[in-house]
Amino acid sequence: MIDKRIGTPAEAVADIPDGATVMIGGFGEAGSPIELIHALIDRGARDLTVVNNNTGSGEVGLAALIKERRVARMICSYPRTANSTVFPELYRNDEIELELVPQGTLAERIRAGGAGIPAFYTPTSVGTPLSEGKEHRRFDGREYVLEHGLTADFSLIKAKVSDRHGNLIFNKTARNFAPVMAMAGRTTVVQADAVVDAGDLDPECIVTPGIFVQRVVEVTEPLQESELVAQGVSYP
Amino acid sequence: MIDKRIGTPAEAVADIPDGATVMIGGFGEAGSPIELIHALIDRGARDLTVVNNNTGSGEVGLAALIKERRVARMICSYPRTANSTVFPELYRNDEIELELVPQGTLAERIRAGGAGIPAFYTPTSVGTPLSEGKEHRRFDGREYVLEHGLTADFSLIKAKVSDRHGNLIFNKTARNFAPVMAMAGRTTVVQADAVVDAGDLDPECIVTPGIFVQRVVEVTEPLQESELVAQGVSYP
Amino acid sequence: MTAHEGVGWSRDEMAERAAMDIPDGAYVNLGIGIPELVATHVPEGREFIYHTENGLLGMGPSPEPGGGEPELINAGKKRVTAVPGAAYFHHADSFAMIRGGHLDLCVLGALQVSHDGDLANWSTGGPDAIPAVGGAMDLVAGVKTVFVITQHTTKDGTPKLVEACTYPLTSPGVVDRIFTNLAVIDVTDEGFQLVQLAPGASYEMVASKTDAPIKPMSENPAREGTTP
Amino acid sequence: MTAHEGVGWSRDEMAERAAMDIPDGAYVNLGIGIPELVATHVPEGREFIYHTENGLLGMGPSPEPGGGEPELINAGKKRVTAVPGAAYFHHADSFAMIRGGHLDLCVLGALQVSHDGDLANWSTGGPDAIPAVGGAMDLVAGVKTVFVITQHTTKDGTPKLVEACTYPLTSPGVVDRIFTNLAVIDVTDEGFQLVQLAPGASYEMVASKTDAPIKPMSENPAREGTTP
Repeated sequence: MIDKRIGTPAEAVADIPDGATVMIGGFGEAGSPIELIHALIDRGARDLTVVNNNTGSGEVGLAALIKERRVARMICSYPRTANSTVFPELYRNDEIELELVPQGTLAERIRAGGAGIPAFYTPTSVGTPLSEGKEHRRFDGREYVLEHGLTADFSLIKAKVSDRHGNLIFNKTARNFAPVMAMAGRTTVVQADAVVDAGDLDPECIVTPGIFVQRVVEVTEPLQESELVAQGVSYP
Repeated sequence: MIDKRIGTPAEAVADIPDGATVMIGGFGEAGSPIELIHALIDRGARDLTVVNNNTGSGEVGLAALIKERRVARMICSYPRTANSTVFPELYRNDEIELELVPQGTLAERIRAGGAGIPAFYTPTSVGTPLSEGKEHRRFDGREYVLEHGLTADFSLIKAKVSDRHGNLIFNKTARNFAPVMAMAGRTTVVQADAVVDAGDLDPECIVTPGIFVQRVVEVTEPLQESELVAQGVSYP
Repeated sequence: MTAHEGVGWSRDEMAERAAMDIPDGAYVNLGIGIPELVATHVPEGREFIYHTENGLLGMGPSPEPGGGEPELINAGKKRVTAVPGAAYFHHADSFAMIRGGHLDLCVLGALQVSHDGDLANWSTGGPDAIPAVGGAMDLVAGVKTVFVITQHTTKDGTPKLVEACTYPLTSPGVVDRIFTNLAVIDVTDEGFQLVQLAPGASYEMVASKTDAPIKPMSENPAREGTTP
Repeated sequence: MTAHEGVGWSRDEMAERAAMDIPDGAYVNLGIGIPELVATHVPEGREFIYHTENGLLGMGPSPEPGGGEPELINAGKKRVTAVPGAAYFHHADSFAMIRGGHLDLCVLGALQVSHDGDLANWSTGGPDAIPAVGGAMDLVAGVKTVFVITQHTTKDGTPKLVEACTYPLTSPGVVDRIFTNLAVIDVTDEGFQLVQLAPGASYEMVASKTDAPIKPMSENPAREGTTP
């Protein structure tokens, strides 16, 4: 029987090694798999390359992972947000590397990686510093830049409901990067508010089919990043 | 007020000109917008380039459009199926052009066209006659071929339900190419079994957001291709 | 060097003026800052559908203060609502809408706009700046019409409408129309073209605060008040 | 030149034998023809999830004759059902699963297989043939393990397992294991390797009907019956 359920966040991330590339879902706090990130901090893996649209806020979740010096390199589109102080400080001190990618190019590179497309051309960033040194090419009289697919050793994402096959649905704008990161992760780990039996989800409404998911952990009342930041919580 | 409803299939396709590129949804009969195709036959446009996975069956729908000599060129992956006699005869007589594209490459080219990606690399068809003459390139030691995005002047698709904004849901495996063709058509025309008010569809379950749809026609009891073929019906 | 008391449009009036030029039925993306205010000024009889690149088409107004949900936010990470007819989708689909040319119009902020339509709005390029681009480069590369809303000058009076941007570009040659506190200005093949003056503003005032040639309205009266 | 009466596996037995080599929990795509029969032979205690490239994961058995729905079909355009836990998706997502390496295994038919693992299964290349490729090239390019089920020879006795395919290729070097009516054969770095003989079949019989060298089981007994 196919059953992708795992007991705890700790078990679900127990084999993430030093040096791994880890995609982490979320746009700001919406969709951030905070319990999985905290389990990854506890796990202790270092020298990670992390793909996320932002760099977290306060000293919990992704920001805490960065603060604990576990991230050698961030691939993201917008590393500064409200209450984001951890990344800027490390970046100014040259203690963390940054690959800045336009948000749409980031999303498309992740989808391409998951879809077996090694590279594609996009008009985004042509004529700007972000396309410097990259291959340019004209199609139908317009200039484009070559971008490469992104994959990850692990993807950590948050869903609203998963079934035991790993079929997923999401909550509103918490969906954001999760479906494409699920595609691009060799091992995709999901924390879901609820885990149900196969057949409990409407097959017409499943957003991420279970083939893209390897592990599911139920986290029934996930922490909310902004609340923790407002309370001044620092993890661990 | 945004209202994309149009009264009849005839009105919905009334401006498709000779020489247009038209994407037509469906995989076999599943998802084939047969009333829109028949309206296109009535409309009389000639010299069309048609994109569809197949070439229709019997002498109704897409097969009838081809039989009426309206299609100069087919772009498809599988032009012969059960009860498919119209295309093979014209093809053997050199009366219709064929661009044969692997099914996954076809789907991805259509999505790319709709997503503003002019070209991408794929491993599919490398080492076969279908990649001959195309640009090849190695990424990470594997060989890939360059394929180009496809767009259309018009896309004709079938949905289960549309709202007045053109938000769509589909029925089971009738979904197939419709969502990507909706993206790739400059004017996307939808025939839906039912048209409802904005807000009647669950925003989490909408498959094709209305931004990809320009016109919606309600066709409450669509004809079924296999039934017509079994009855020996020939259109017009 | 700031605008005189009583001269020009407020932030809210700039947003209202920009909204007047958005056609009925348009799919619109609003950038962070003053552009967000455009949503509160839909002209009578028109319906716009707002896209927020983090996965929502049919974004509605802000919830009551203290209300809303942390997982229903806009690109600026503020809580929003969804209107009837809204749809949620993932990031790759969202940027397929943008890059694929499906959005009619976006309204963005700016650090600088050149008279060739070059936009700089993501980085001052300073040595201590944290570069952050977000979706700006995708929006200007894909959206059919690009509006900019910006103060005419920086707080210290430095012009933001210039001959050539000194900040890193978001994209060359993409801006169609600019709404400042002093004027509405088109970017044409021949450079800046004044379209409308704000109350109390004069051509001379606008020209003196613009670091590039700007054609007065009288040279091309037919353009006045039109939508590009 | 057909196999002797009582010798070898029937179409159904070939499918059953192939199913034995599919690991529990595998995501599997079944080609048109004999491969479709694999679905009826899931070994006790295992669960496979069937993918059909026209947009369904969790394909179930055929409906009762005359039953089913015209909009719930498989890649062969036959009516099917969906199991609990099934999901529908569009064609680009479906082939993202295939091309992206997310499927564990596919079972395909063949016109010819070479001892290098080249597969020809889409066209005889004849002057009057209507070329039709479907999803075959995508499947072999993306799926981790490729099984082939085929009669050992054509109806007129011509070998289908060959040194070099004469028909246009579907892809070079992709086939892992072949299930024929006479034998199970692996494609190894050194060419064809006999893994198992069908009832009544002998090595000599298989070798004589194969147009390329084939290693007998005794040369590599450890491989027998294993799953690649």
